[in-house]
This record gives sequence, C-alpha cells and structure tokens, in this order.
Amino acid sequence: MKFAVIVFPGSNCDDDMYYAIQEGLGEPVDKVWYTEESVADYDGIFLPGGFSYGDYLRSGAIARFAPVMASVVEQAEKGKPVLGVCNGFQVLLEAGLLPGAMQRNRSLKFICRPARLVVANHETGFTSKYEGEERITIPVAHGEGNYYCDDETLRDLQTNSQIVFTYEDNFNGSKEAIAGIVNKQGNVMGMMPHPERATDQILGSDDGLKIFQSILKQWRKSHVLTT
Amino acid sequence: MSLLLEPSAEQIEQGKVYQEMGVKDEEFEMIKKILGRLPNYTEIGLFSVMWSEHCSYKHSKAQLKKFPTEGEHVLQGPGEGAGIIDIGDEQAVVFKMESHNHPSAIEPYQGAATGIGGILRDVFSMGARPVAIMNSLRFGELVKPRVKYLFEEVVAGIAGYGNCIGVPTVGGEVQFDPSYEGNPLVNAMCVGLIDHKDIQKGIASGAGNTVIYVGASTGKDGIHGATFASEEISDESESKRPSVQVGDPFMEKLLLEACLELVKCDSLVGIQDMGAAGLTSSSAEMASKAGSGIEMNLDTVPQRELNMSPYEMMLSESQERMLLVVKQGEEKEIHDICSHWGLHSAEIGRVIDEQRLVLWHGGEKVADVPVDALAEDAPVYHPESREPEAFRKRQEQKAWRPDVSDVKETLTALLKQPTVASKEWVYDQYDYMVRTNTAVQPGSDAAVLRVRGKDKALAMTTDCNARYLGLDPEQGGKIVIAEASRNIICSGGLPLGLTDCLNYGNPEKPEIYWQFEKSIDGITEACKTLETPVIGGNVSLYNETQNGAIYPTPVVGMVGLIKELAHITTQEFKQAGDAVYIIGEAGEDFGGSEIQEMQTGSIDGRAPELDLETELHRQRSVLEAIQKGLVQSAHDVSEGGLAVAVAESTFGTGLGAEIVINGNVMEELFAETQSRYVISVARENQEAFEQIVTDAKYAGSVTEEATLHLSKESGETILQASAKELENAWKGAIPCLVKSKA
Amino acid sequence: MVNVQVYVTLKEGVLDPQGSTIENALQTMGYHEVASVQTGKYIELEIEEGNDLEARIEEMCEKLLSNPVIEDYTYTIGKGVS
Amino acid sequence: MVNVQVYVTLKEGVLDPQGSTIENALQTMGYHEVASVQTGKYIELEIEEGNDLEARIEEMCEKLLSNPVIEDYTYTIGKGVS
Ligand SMILES: Nc1ncnc2c1ncn2[C@@H]1O[C@H](COP(=O)(O)OP(=O)(O)O)[C@@H](O)[C@H]1O
Ligand SMILES: [Mg+2]
Repeated sequence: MKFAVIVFPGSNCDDDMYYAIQEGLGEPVDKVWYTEESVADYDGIFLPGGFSYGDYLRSGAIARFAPVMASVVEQAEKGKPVLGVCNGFQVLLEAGLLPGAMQRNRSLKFICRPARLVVANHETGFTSKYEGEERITIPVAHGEGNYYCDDETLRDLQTNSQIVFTYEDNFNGSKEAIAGIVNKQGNVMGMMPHPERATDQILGSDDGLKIFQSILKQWRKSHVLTT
Repeated sequence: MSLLLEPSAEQIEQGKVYQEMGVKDEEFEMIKKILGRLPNYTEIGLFSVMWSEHCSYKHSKAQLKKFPTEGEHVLQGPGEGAGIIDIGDEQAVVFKMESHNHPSAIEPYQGAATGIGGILRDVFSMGARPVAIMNSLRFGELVKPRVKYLFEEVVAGIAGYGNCIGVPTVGGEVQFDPSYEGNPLVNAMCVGLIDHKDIQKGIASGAGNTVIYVGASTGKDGIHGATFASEEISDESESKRPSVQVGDPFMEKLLLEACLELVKCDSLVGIQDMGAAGLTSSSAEMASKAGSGIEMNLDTVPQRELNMSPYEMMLSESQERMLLVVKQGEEKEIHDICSHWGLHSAEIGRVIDEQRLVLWHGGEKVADVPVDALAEDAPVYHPESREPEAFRKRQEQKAWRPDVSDVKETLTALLKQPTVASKEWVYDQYDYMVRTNTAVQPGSDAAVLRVRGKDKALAMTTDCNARYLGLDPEQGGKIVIAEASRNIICSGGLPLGLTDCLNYGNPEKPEIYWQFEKSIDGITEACKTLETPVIGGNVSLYNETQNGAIYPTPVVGMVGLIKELAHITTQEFKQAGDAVYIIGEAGEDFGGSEIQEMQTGSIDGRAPELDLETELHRQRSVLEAIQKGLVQSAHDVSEGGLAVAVAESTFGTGLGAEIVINGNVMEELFAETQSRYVISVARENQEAFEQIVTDAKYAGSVTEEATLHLSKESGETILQASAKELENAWKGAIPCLVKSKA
Repeated sequence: MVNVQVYVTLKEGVLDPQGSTIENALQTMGYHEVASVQTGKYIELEIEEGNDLEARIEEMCEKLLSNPVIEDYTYTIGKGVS
Repeated sequence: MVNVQVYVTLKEGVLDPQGSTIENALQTMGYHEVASVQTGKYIELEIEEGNDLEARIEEMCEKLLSNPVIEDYTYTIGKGVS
C-alpha cells in the first residue's frame, strides 16, 4: 500500500508521519509537496500536523486552498482512505470533508501531553485493530482542538457512529469530548491526537500503531476483493 | 529618521550625538582615528552597534578567555554561530544559548518568541537541523500581577514560536526571586544535529562572489536593539526602546527548511543569520572572518517600509533573515531553492578584496569602513573589581539552621515553593514531542533525545542556582557546572560540553564585576576538572533596575552523549522492592538553601562547598553503574535537599519508599550539600552496584504502598506521608499561584 | 484604492472561550459594569476598485476570511477605524 | 445597557505576519485586486451605563484589551456591527 504525506508550508509533523509509515508500518511512502496536482497514484493520503501557513487566520483555513487539495478531495470522494491528524484534521474540517469546526482550547493555552482516549467506534477502516471501548494513550499537542459542531450535526455523528475517539478527560472542552471523527462513508478520518507519536515504546506508547495497521488491513481486504 | 534629518558628521561630533547611541567619548576618538576623518551618521551607527556590549563583549572578553574551550570532541569552539561537538558516526551536535532579557522585559510574548527564533537561526545557519529547544527563565516572586503577566506571556511566547516551527521544547528551568522582579531573564538554548560534511561557516570569501539576502523584508523594528540590551532598564527604557520586533515562526520554518537545503549546495560559500545588529554584524563578521570585504547596494535590500535610510536598514533587527555568500554565476540554484520555499531572495552586494564594508544608497557611497575595525577592534575594558564587604562578613557567620517542628509540613511547604514545584504548567504548553525523538520528556533531571537510526541518544539540561552565586560567586559558579553534569549523568549520559548565558548586572560597578570575575573562575575550575569545555555562549550585562542588580546568573546548557539507548535513565523509582541508595552525607549547608529562603524570606551565610574531585569521582562511578545496567533510577539532590529528591523520585509512579536516615536529620533532609544522589537498584544488582559506587549507602527500599516513610536508625518515624498528597501539593502550586488574584 | 473593513464574529450559540476569559478578567479588575464580552476578528483590506467590489468582498469573506460553520461576517467600505 | 465596539490594531511599523500571509493567500486565490491586508481584533462589550463610560472604556482598553506596547485601539459606542 502506497502512502502520500501531504506537506504544506508550515507542516511540521510530516517527517514524523513519514517515519511512522515507513518504519512503524513498513509500507512505502512519499512526501507530497502542496503544489502537486495529483495524488491519484497513492492508496492512502495523510495530512500531517503542524502549523500550515502559520495557523494564521484560522488553523487549516489557508491550506485547504492549496493546489493539491483538489486532488485530495477527489480521491476522498473515490473512497480512498484519507487521514488528517491535528492540523490535518483542521484542514479536513475547513475543506468540508468532515463536519464541524475547531476552536481554541477552553484554557486558551496550547496543551501537550499524553492523552487517554476511548475508542468509541472500533468498526471503522481506521480502528478495526482495536477492541470496542478500548482505552489507549496517544499524545496531543494543540492550541485549537476544541471541537465544535451544532446539535443537528452532533446527532448525525452519533446516529451514524461517526465519533471514533473521545477523550477520557475532556481537557480542551470539545463537544462530547470528541477527539476524532469519520465521514459518513467511513473513508475520511480526522483526529487531534497524534498516532504517529505513539508508534514506539521508547516514545512512551505504541498505541497509535493500530491505526496504521487497521488502514493497511482494510486496504488489503478490498484489494484482494477487487483483484 | 529620514536622510534629510540626519545630523552631519560635524554635528555628530559637536553635539555628541554618538552618546545617545551608547558610544563613549574616547571610543568616538578611536573611531575618528580608524577612519582618519569624522564618521557620518550611518558609519557612527555601524560602530555603535558593533561596539555595543552585546556584540563586542568589551567588558567580558578578558574574563571569557579563561574558559577551557578545547577538548577531544570539540569540532568548533566559541566564535561561530554555535559550537559543535563530535558524537561519532560522522555526526555532531551543535548548540548555543542566548539571552533575550531586555526585549522580554518590555514585551514578554514577542521578546521570548523572537529569542527562540534567534537561537534557532544560530544553529541552522551552521547547517544543523535543530532538534530541541531548552529555556531557562527567571522572574520575580509569583505574587504580583505584573510578574504573573510576564511569566504567562514569556511561556506563551516560547510556546507560540517553538510549537509553530516544530522543534520540541524539551526542558529548562524556572526560578522565582525578588531580584528578577523588574528584570526577568529569558535564556533560550537550541540543540541541533549535523553530519560533519555539512558543517558551514559564516565566511565571505572570494572576491566577486555574490551576497544574497534571504527571508523577511527589513523594517524599522528593533533598530538599536543591541545597544538597548547594553544598558540598564529604567523608566527611560520605555521611550528609548526600539519598536518591538514581532516574530513570524511560519517564515522561520520556511527559512529553516530552505537553509538546510542550501547548505548542501556547492555554490554556497558562507551563511550567517542576521541577529543582533542585523545586516551590519552579519556582513562585517562574515567579511572579517574571511579577511575580505563586502560592498552592498542598499537600494536592493528588501524593505517593508518606504523611505528607509541606510542607517535604519543597517541597524534594523527585523527577524527571520539570513545573509548568504554565493559563488559568482551560481546564484540561480540558490534563488530556486528559496523560491521553492516561498522565500524572497535578493542579490544585494558582492565580496571585495579590500577589507572594507562599503555601502551604496541612491547612487551615493554612504559608508566606507574597515571591517576588522567593526568586528574585531572594539575596545576591551578591564573594569575595576572589588570584593564586597558583605561577602567577607558572610564567610565568618555562624551557619543558619532551620526550625522544623513538623517534617511533613515543612516538606509539603518546600514542595510548594515555586522554584521546587512541578513545572508542568509550563511544559504542558510546549510541544516537547514533535519530531518523535523525545525519549525522556520534561520532568526528569535531563531531557533525552534519541538519535534516529542509531543506538545512541543525547541528554541535555540547563541549570543555575543563582542563590549560591549571590552568596559566593566562585563556589556558586563551580556548583552550576557540577549540577548540570550531575543531571546529565543521572540520565545515563557522559557530559560533552556546554554553552552558557552569563547574566549579570552593570559591569562598570566594581562589586558586580567582582561577581563576574569570581564566578568565571569557579566555572572555569569546574569545567577543567569535570572535562566539560565551553563551546559557546552569550553575555547579558546591565541586568538591573532602580532596585538593584539581579543575582549573578550564569546559566549553563550542557549536552551529554548516552552511548546506548539502553542506558537511558530517569529519576522515578521503577518497581517495588528495589533498593534505595543515597550517595553523599549532608553537612551544615543551609546557606542559600530553599528552606532558608522559605523560612527567612532571604538568603545569607556561606554557599555550600563543592569538592570537585569528589564530584568527579561520584559522577564517574554513577555513570559506570548505569552503563553496566545496574541502576533503575537516578536523581541528584538539588533545591530543597534530600527529602525533596526522594519525594520527587516517587512522583508519577504510584510507588512509595521506606528510608532510614542516618546522622543529623535536619541536615540530611533539608541541607543542600553538594554531590549527592538518590539511586534505586534492583535487588539482584546490589552487590555489583556497591562495588562500583563505593560512596553509596544502602538506605531502604521502594514500596508497593504509595507512602513515603522516613525513619531514624532507631526506628523512630520522622515522616509518614501519602506520596499522592505530596505530589498534589507539588503539582498544584504553580497553577494555583498563577490563578490566584493578588 | 478603497479601504474595506471586515468584522468576523462568532455565530450565536457558539461558545466564545476567549470572550468569557476577558469578561472574567475585567470583572476581577473591578469593571463590574461589563455584562458580556464577545471577541472577533477585525481585518482591513486595501483593494483596488473594480467591478463587483461587493460581490468580490463577500466571496473572500465566505471562502477564506470567515468559517461559515461557526462565524458570521459583516463589512464596511470606506475609511477604516485606524 | 450599551454596546461598545473595540477595534485593536497593530501600531505602525509593527510586523503583521498574519496580515501578509492572508494577503498572499488571497492573491494566490485570484484576488489580485487586494493590495494589502492588516489584521486586528474586534471586541464587543455589553456595558451597564454609568458615569465616566468613556474613561472606563479607555482604561479597559489600555489595561487589558490592547497591548499598548505594540497595539493601538479605537472604539465606538452604539449599535455593534453584528
Ligand atoms: N521552563 C521550562 N521549560 C521546560 N521544562 C522545564 C522548565 N522548567 C523546568 N522544566 C522541567 O522540569 C523538570 C525539573 O526542573 P528542575 O527543578 O530545574 O530540575 P533540576 O533541579 O534537576 O535541574 C526538568 O525536567 C525540567 O526540564
Ligand atoms: Mg536534577
């Protein structure tokens, strides 16, 4: 399975994501510069964390207009797995690939710490390697991770089981302690915690690896079915 | 100031305009002699910044010569943007520390943020990828609203810049003392990694080569920042201050990536960041080092504002700019890389054989001065030094002793002292994990970063207990080095070398200069014995307000090499049943201690003594035991004494400890005697451990139950406390102080 | 050249953590008369006059300057406040 | 109750990296007519009417709402923009 890690000006977790795929998962991966026109050659598309365009105006607001995004949207619509982490999640929200918006953390401060998460839906293509309701530790590092959506959107998310991860301790004030969601089709996921930072025990946790492994498992399954 | 309003050369001399720029009468005479004529406004501006304390080290140079700067592994000592030390495998570590005290006193967020930006540029302009940031901070007591404001904003500024650019801030220190109230210290350190072959120097050689300017455009911000940093802070500072520099970490991220690509190009001859004294220092220093000169056409300098004068352009300290020297005819490759990263690059001049800095503007020659005069020939002063009478008296005083009726209460109170308390409130705001190499996160003695792809790691720490220096600068200076190396040792590393940031008051006052001189002596002696060369640093003088000078505060940033990942050690106890050892016995060392400060509100008496041979011996034996795999946890005894160190070893573990205290209980628990450690060892390794660390005394064990139990040899209980309760007191103190409304 | 002032505010019902922090701070500082605080963004643009000025401004606001999920915007054309 | 609108902008000469980044983005998106962008803050306060309204507002602006070292402020009293 061949992955693309999109690099916007100001992305800074691109290398981390790259290594997580290459070393943690052991699959081929390229960094793809934001000016590229197409990501059609890739089987999975990752939007990494960081501060694209300095997070100026709103995080993710400017990056969503980057040239590469048209192709990302197209591939997402075709059903390819797209994962946005932290700033990548914010870009997906701004681009309308996922519902809702991010606000500043309730404390108005940046928060970096290992966070305890609950796997709220382990039946997605991103989480199938986890147990239901499994508790895992994945670090967070964000200033704007306070997830907001209106009540109607929230009902939709709940009805369709689109809430994938929640925080055990809702330190940033997110609606319903939401830490990660998928789209209705289940192929686009955004999450604030950084699974790529939890892929090796030496960093404190490898609980994030299963996300990468789940994606690979899903792809292998569909790949076998279609060929 | 527009060109028309600039005073003429004669007016400058007669009206002594140069004095406003911090140039002394005798310095003005020297400048006249160097030029053989009167300097014009632009030229006197060039001299004033290059000869400022900040750039020329004119009051400190003589003392700095004492430092040992060479060692087996040192590849680059002081003199370049940052020092470099070999770490094997054709790799090296590059690091440097800098102060941003004066700007942070005025505008704490931007002052701290641009401090981070500046130190990062020092490292990546050497061709190294920055892998970690450390910060060392000093504020007044955390009670007044202004102090809280400074503290919150400085931390936010460091976070704002470091997090955005994506370099982890992995550690540091914060201390609070009234002496810093009007003059906070903001010192930042950056550590980078480089392959030997990529090491760059800031030189402008090869006549005809092109000078290229990259990055943000030049505005009127920070004009005379270097001069401003070379004066005391007074009410006047408010009006004199340069317009505040605002950092743009996004631009810096692009600049960082572009520079790391540029250094791989053969066409690049030299590169230096525009830091203090901006375009002036970068061009003059690059030329001076190469024995060449530079000619620039200022009309081609990217400008943010209309009608900027040569004076303004040369003195501006706008951030996120780099100066490159590129082989003639090969500019395109450089421009292409810059434009890939969305950066503006402009050809603004060329290297010349004549060793002069020649500036053109609007078709006229506006400055023509010898580069060495700017970069090398600033006057060197040997200020008068006088031992304060109070110091003598303190040496003869009877040692102060604490008054403790309830050990639990005293320990809890100590743990709540902001200087001892958990700094989680601070580092929670720093992204300390980005780049996924942080193996030991903030909270332990030293931060540890693995070197990706290799079985080795780097340990790093910043330290300075300025109270000891306040009492005795020489002893205190030794202790700074010893404590930093102890922290590296405890994490499993061998100290390789250090950078420093020497923060003092006004050196023109003899008692301040004495502090400076004596502490340098202490630091030098310790560096020699402990084999930790000084590979770079920074001096920040004039840190004083109407209320007096700060404590002498020579902060050091030390880096060590952990030979194998398996050697990485932290301060927390690991497992119930492990044996606890204490290395070193306490004496009557309460002078400058946390408990003295807490109980009397000030410090007095003699600083703790330090025996460097004992220190070295213990460090080497602890490290050997760690490297042999015999140590579960290691923590040095610092502020607060042994009781605090033992308590800290339980925090975050859910474990407790049962420890027997021999000797004088008050001294053992609360004195700040040097060269002491708390170490835990698995039962099966006890014998081997004792054989190596002969100074270690068995003191008890780690317990399943999360209780801290201290008792006398007789069995009498000294303290019985829930470890969780102690931890909560320690963790809650700073958030509580920040929140409480004064 | 025309100067355009854009004001971006949070939609009703969307929590404003910054606003409430400022409100609390003002209260603590003794400004008890302050009943509520709402924060937003103020953006000033210098625009070359041309056709469809208003339509173009609205487009910029909707696409980039505000996020319609949580924000409203208004704008004025003319001399700015600063 | 009176509605007060406070506009906080950067002092002249102070770098506005956010403004220039937005400007670039608008240019790239095809809004070539945009010559410059300046960002600031917009704060709306609901204040109980009382003595010294203006003096009190100015105090709040200077002490808390703006950072006088790098920012200027202006304010208007009356109906807010939103
Ligand atoms: N300003 C800061 N930034 C980041 N980490 C900090 C800061 N201050 C303290 N820390 C971290 O908190 C821990 C305790 O600091 P300190 O008490 O200074 O340690 P020590 O006494 O061992 O030098 C260390 O891990 C240190 O890196
Ligand atoms: Mg320590």
